[in-house]
Amino acid sequence: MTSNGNGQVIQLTKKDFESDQQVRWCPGCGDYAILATVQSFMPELGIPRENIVFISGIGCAARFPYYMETYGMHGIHGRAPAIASGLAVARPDLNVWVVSGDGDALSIGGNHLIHAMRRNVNMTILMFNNQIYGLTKGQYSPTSELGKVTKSTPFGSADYPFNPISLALGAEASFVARTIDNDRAHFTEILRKAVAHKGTKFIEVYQNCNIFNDGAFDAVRDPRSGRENRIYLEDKKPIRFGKDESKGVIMDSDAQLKIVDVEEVGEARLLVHDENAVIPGRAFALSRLSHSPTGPVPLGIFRSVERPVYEDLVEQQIAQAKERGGPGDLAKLLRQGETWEVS
Amino acid sequence: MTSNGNGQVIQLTKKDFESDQQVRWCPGCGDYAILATVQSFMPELGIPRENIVFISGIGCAARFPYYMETYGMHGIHGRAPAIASGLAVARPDLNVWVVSGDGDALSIGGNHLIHAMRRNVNMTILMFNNQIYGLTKGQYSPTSELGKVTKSTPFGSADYPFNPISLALGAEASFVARTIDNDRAHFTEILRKAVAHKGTKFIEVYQNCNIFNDGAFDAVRDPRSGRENRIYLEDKKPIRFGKDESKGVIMDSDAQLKIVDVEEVGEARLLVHDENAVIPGRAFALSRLSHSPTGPVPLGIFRSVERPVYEDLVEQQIAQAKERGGPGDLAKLLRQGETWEVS
Amino acid sequence: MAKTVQEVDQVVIRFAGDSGDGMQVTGDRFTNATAVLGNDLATLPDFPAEIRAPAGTLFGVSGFQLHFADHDILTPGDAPNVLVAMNPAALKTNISDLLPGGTLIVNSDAFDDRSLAKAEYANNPLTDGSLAGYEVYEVPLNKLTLGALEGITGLTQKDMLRSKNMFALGLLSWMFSRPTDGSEGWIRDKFGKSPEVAEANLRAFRAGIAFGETTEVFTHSFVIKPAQLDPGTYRNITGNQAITLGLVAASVRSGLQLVLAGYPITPASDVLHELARHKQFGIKTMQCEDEIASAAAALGASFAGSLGVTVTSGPGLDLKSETIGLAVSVELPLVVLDIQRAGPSTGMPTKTEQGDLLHAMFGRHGEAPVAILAASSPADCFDIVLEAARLALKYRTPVIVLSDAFLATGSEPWKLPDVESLPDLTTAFEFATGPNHEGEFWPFLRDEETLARPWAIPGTPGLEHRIGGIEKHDGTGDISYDPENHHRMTLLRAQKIAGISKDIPRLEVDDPSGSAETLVLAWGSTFGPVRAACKRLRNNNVNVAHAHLRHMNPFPSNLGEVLHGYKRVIVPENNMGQLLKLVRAEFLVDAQGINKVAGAPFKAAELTQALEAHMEIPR
Amino acid sequence: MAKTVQEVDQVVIRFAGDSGDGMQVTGDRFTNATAVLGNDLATLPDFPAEIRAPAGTLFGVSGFQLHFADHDILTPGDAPNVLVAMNPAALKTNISDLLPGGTLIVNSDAFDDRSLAKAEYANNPLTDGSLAGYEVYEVPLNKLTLGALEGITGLTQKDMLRSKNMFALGLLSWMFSRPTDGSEGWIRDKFGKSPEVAEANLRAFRAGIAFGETTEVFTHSFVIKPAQLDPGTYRNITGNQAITLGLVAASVRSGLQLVLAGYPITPASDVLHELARHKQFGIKTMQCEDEIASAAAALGASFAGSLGVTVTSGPGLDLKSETIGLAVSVELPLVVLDIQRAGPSTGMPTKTEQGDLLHAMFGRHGEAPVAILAASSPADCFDIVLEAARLALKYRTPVIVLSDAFLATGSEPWKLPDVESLPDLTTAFEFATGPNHEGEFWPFLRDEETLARPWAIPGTPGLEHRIGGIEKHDGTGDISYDPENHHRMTLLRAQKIAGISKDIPRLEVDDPSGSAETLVLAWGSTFGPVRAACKRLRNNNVNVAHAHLRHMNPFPSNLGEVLHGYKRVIVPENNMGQLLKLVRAEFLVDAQGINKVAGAPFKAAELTQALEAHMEIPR
Ligand SMILES: Cc1ncc(C[n+]2csc(CCOP(=O)(O)OP(=O)(O)O)c2C)c(N)n1
Ligand SMILES: Cc1ncc(C[n+]2csc(CCOP(=O)(O)OP(=O)(O)O)c2C)c(N)n1
Ligand code: SF4
Ligand code: SF4
Ligand SMILES: [Mg+2]
Ligand SMILES: [Mg+2]
Repeated sequence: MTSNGNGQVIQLTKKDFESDQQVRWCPGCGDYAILATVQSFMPELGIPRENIVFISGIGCAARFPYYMETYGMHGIHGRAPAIASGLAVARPDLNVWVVSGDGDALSIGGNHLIHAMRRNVNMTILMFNNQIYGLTKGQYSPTSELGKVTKSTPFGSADYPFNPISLALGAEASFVARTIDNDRAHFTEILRKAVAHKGTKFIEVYQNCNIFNDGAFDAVRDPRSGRENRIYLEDKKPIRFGKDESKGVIMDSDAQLKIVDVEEVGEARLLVHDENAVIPGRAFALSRLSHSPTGPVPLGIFRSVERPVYEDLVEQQIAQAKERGGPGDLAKLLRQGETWEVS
Repeated sequence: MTSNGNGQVIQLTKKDFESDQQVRWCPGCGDYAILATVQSFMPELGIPRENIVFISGIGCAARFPYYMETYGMHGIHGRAPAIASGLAVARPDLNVWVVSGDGDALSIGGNHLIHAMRRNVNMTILMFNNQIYGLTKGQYSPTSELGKVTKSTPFGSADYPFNPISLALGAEASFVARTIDNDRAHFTEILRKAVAHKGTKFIEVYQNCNIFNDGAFDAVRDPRSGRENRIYLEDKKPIRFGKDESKGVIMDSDAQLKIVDVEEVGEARLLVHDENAVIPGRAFALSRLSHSPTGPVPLGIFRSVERPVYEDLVEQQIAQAKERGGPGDLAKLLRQGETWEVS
Repeated sequence: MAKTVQEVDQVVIRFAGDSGDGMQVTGDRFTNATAVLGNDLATLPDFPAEIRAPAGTLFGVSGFQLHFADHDILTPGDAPNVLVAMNPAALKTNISDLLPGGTLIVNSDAFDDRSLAKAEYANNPLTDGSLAGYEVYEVPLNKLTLGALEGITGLTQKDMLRSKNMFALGLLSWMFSRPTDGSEGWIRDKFGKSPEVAEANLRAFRAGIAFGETTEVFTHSFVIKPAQLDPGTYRNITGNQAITLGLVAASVRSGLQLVLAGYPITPASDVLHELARHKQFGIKTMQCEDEIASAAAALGASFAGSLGVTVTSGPGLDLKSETIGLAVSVELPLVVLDIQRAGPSTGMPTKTEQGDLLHAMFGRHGEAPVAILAASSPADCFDIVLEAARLALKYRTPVIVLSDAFLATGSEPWKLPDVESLPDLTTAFEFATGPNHEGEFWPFLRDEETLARPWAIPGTPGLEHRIGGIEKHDGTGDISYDPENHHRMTLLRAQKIAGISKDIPRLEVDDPSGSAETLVLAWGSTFGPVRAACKRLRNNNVNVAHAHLRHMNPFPSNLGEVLHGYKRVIVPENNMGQLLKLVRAEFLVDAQGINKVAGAPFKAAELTQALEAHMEIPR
Repeated sequence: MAKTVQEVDQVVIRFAGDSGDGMQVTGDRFTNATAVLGNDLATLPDFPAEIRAPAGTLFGVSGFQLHFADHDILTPGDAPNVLVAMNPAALKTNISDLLPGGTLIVNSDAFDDRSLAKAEYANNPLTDGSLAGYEVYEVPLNKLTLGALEGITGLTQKDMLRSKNMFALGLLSWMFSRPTDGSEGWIRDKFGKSPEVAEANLRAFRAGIAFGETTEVFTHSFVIKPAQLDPGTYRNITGNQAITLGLVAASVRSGLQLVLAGYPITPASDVLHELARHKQFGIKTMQCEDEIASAAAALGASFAGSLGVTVTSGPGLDLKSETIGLAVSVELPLVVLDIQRAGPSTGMPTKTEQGDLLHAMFGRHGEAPVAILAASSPADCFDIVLEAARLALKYRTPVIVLSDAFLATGSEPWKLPDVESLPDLTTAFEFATGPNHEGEFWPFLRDEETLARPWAIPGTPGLEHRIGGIEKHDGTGDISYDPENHHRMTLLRAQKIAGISKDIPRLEVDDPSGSAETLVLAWGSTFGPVRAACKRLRNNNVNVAHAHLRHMNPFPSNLGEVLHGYKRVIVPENNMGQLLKLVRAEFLVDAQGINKVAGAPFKAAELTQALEAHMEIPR
């Protein structure tokens, strides 16, 4: 829905969110599916196009804004959350999105990301995790598995990767989710819930880079064989997955999670998912079920809690100041403090 | 212990680690106690002074290296973990320390900190958390409580603070601990365990800034009244604290921790602490027991797990390459690939 | 004994004491009382980097110098006539500056053996004859203060001694016939929450006055008549305060919301602190995680249609480079305030320097020109910020404003402007509202005159568009790797900034004789010392001209003409010759520099001497 | 039919196709075969920013140009004599460069309607007569390749078509009489792991040769005799390869461990990639979280006693500013490699520019001078890196090395140096081993000649000390806020860098006539085009001199003298006049610039023309 400039309201379609720019990703890149999902979802938002802004950094993922017929800025490497924070604080009326890659968001931009989440600035951050630097042609990223052989690490990388969900939870994020580029239904559902949440929404999207890291997520992404490994988290429901939902997740007394045969342990022992738990201990434990996706992987919303939104508090302080002292009077302000007259 | 340059070994004392520089903190600052504890601990390390390096950023805390009679660099704001990483990679034989404040480490330097921890570079990071910017005269920091009134936030801060322990755990730190500036015995014990651990050691030190944030940690720091709130974590032991150890910590089935009366629930139900748990779920839950310290606060080692150390892997790759191909031969390298002769 | 009152035309006083002695507050209060009296004045605070260095140490000494007069003055004074030293360390570090025969007031209670040792005095200077060349007043400030406070309950002796600076303030207020109402009111306000403390400070202040008036230690006091300033309402103002007010004014006069994003750094933090108080104006301030984020947030705010501002000092400017480059490329307004301090690296954070001019000019990769302004006095910071906002809005460009520690913390009387007389910034820009090219919206179709591109802000239907740091097509703004287009865009970006020279005042030259052969060209905070030195030269019948730049990039259109009009051009700077490089390169004049990089402004005398040397004037 | 063989003295070939067509590989292979044959050569790859743009699009075209000759050549050629176009998009974007009458080889199979539409061709250029001015060879590359590969099992048709670039390579190899052994060997090596793919590529390659030899399409082939190069062993080398080898050599020749910390960025990443392979030399490479961290890590390594190096391009240099400033202040060796690309901001990442010179000079707050070097050809990158290491080690200073995208990816034959003849860097430094001042160790007591401070590394007993970015006392290195000391230290830091001019070669001028009145002063990658343009002018009997700078800061000691020896000085640069500003400021010569900022090097012809215009030579 949007106004057409003449005050009339028009129902928008996916097409309305396609910009006139030619899409420049490699054929077969997972980014195409993401773009299609987001563009298709947009009309549902019910927000006029002109009130939507996409901000990005640099990387293949970061080309995203160019393809969205909304306002957008393709910023500099890693700084999108900071640019978007300023935008959101200036204009809380806008619907703000950040699109970033694993390198952009977690390597050079790691600090802005964790601070945005801590502040709880109202924006939706889509992080396309392909566990590689795509645009610069295939160096390992902070999510690449230890020992990864890439252009910059011909003998294997020596550093242990981040788990983006753990990091987000450790950084106080109020909304944390994970989905897959090619799972449109699930992705759309996550987007729906994200936009309904006020604050920073961090969404990790497993994205296949078929050129430099093809198949990194096959264990869970493969439309056929991967299904078994998808642990779809559903709020307030016992965590089950696999063929006929035959597998489940339980928690030991020491806060370790285990994957079990539901029949063996009985449904009653299964961990019941709760997105809204104030303390993110369980969400964190869930995030540790998998690091790099080689087996069962939780997908969905790990955490969704209400917390004051940074720019709302900023607005409140302004409103209060105006209420207390009236709107600013420049002449009065200049005269504040001790003055004297010369005649 | 150190060599005196003539090959003789000398037993060092605290005095040997005091540099000739006048200490320039405000009278009453918690940093003095920290300096004394660290200087006293140093001889125990058994490492010659010349093999010890302290690296810092900028801030009151960051003045620390000047006072240590070791090698040292007072770097630039936020970058100490990065400088120290280069140093440690270049010289794994050195004993590397980073000293940082909450602003230095978590605000401008947040990214370097989390990446150092992820990589598991072998160094001990002391983060003096006074929940304020001291050197720049009293602005709120990323650990200041929400709503804090400071110079830069006259109407109260609008952003939710980090929990440094949660953040470190979310960033894959292999050793995470917390202590208090004025609790010398505990602090020394933590140092002892930290240096025995190989990898990145993150130690949060509650430090009183008596000028700009006096009493921030009184709930736990006060030598008298604070004692009751100190939950000293002891490895493999049930978590008890308070007067006569009458209180304890249990974990609910939903991974939430609760403080209980030990008599009421019985000792058997108490959570048993395990520093070495591979999966940091429980450690994370423990970190959530307190955010800003207003009540009971866990102190001690949250996590201590073995993981490959970045620079060790780097050395290994070099050793392997030399083994496979012999030491580098420059003339041969230049001639690699297709060459031709002109005569 | 009736005391005499002596009239003098100007005085330079320096208060010096421990960081904990409250010297900055004392200086501030004295300054305000002086300002209210109508003297012209200039101040120079000088404090250590340490927050509260251990008491009595040499590096913990904090000073505040004030120059006031019955006439127009330009600098905080080269050397004090009156030095107030609260302890031996303060005496040791300051006595060499006191003019021969000058007045020295010391707190004699502070000259115990321990304090003398801390100040590295082998002998007590009060008794060893080393102060013979001065008029020394030994005042037992501790005893007198404690005496005055006798009977106040609820305060420890240590608390009471905290008021001794107010005793000193009282004494000096008497000595220089300063009004006392303002200070009394201020004490009551400041300590309103703890009545005993307020009472203690009040009593100490009054006791100081009484001590001067009644004891026989002092035989006379002084008056300094008000200066002949322009009629109007005045207040005393520091550079950082002026910047803050300028930002509020820019918001009011442009009708735009102002968003300032910063990260604390000395000496810039106060701008963030002060501005954060003005929420009534709808101004938003953000303390970000670092300087990169704060530049980025400010740019985000500008994209959103606000006036984005970021404030920092040298090390922070380094970090903002890449983001400023992005702002150059996306052509959005952005005001970057750089309060320079002594470098390189951490340098001397509380000390002044003009070291960032070339960094502001060239400190970005690629060809990324920006506009640069420099304030020339504390009060000028107000005007320069308004001008920065005007240029940023009109040309959709980053504007870097250079101030420095000297301006930031120094103060001078400021004639309050009439709000209506301030520049109307609403005429500097308008938001795009519709298509601008055959029914389409082209975000890089430029205004023919200013070469600025349209500013279309989110929320405007139909103008949805994308911008970014990749080179874009002149006009459509689409990504373009076309070689010719890149060349053209590079030229256009340069021309846009160069074109500003048509939109700024021509450079005025102060050349009263009209026949000077030497031009002194300067910029920024050297204004006062340079103007003062020129006056001194003229008083010695040496003709000399002074031109002072506020627009550093582009230069005023007549600068070349001005330079070529003189036989000799001298460029004094608190750096190694940065403006010098620029004018030599652009105008090929064999200008020569006078360079002082000592963390302190020029003194009028040393500058006069250096100018004389350059002009080959025999002394 | 016996085919004739024609001898020519030089050829410029351009291969152009889709990003996926393997044009870079084809060009590389052809280059190697040409190099081995002993021709002189220069190359210019030109690829899109997109990794693998959708097939057939105009922006997805990737090109590789090679200039080879039987004589000394200087540039990759202004315009091709031979264009190989693998699809309509490649034809469209390249045809305008082909010389009139030039040879055009197209893959006619690629000219179907869909591809024509993607390339925005309304009519098929192969049939609409628009190519009448060229010698056009339509080769059905797809069909021919598939035909040649018939019978190979395990490959899809798509896989097979991937070999068509090898068919083209074979054809061109025949056409220009290139040796084939090298390419065959390379194919076997490269595809060793999948024998079918190797077989397919080999067969396609041979089929290409056979096609040229046997079909009647081509009537003659060419030979180009070897060039008269200095005797020795040669290899072909790109600038980035030369940097990598230079770094290894610096480590070997200094005996120091080298630690390179970087963060990927085009066109600098390859240095990190390549160096990471040389672990046998004990070289450590780190991919850090960002550019700040990588500069910081390199500095940490230098503090530890290694040779710390960091590599980046413009946007990354912005971010390293603050850390370089710290290195200036703590006076430690640090080599910063900046492979410049077109700016500002993200600009055009794969395109060349010389936009960072002034940023390297001035891009730090405060007075923070560093040494700056610039490589003038791909092979010169090797020598310049060794020189950078020498200066960094000897003067304990950051040295910024400027290369650019043109040098980084372009290549030329390189005569392999004798390892023993390389500079001995062990004489450039020594680690401090004991006290240097009355039994104490003073970390800032300088060497009288170089003004370098001692380098005392952790692990050295008795020399424990602390350094940092706060101003320090000349000598002891203790923190110092003393005004005079700061002034002195600022001067010393400047003098140390300025003093390097005594330690570098004097500038040589190429002025064969000895009577030129015009000097062309240039730096960096413009060497080839400038030298070529000067040759052309001389061939037209115009006397002109060329001097090329490799030391950008400080300048060679005789630069002023050289400049003042000519009536006219012209400075061509791929920027808006950055060296121009520096020499005008320093030497007050009215030098004029020729500026091209189009993401591409000068063409010899356009530069010749521009020089003629400046020299007012009628055409
Ligand atoms: C300051 C800076 N440093 C480095 C780069 C080069 N660079 C561009 S994108 C990128 C990483 C891309 O990886 P990621 O964010 O994972 O995105 P992807 O391409 O994989 O989608 C890098 C290193 C840059 N543009 N700017
Ligand atoms: C690039 C840069 N930005 C800002 C500063 C100013 N600065 C110095 S220390 C500091 C924060 C200090 O806080 P913290 O790290 O908590 O240390 P503390 O003083 O509290 O011990 C800041 C903002 C700086 N020196 N450099
Ligand atoms: S390089 Fe990878 S991530 Fe980038 S566009 Fe190609 S497939 Fe997608
Ligand atoms: S400001 Fe606070 S942290 Fe800094 S030295 Fe003083 S008391 Fe300590
Ligand atoms: Mg990626
Ligand atoms: Mg702090």
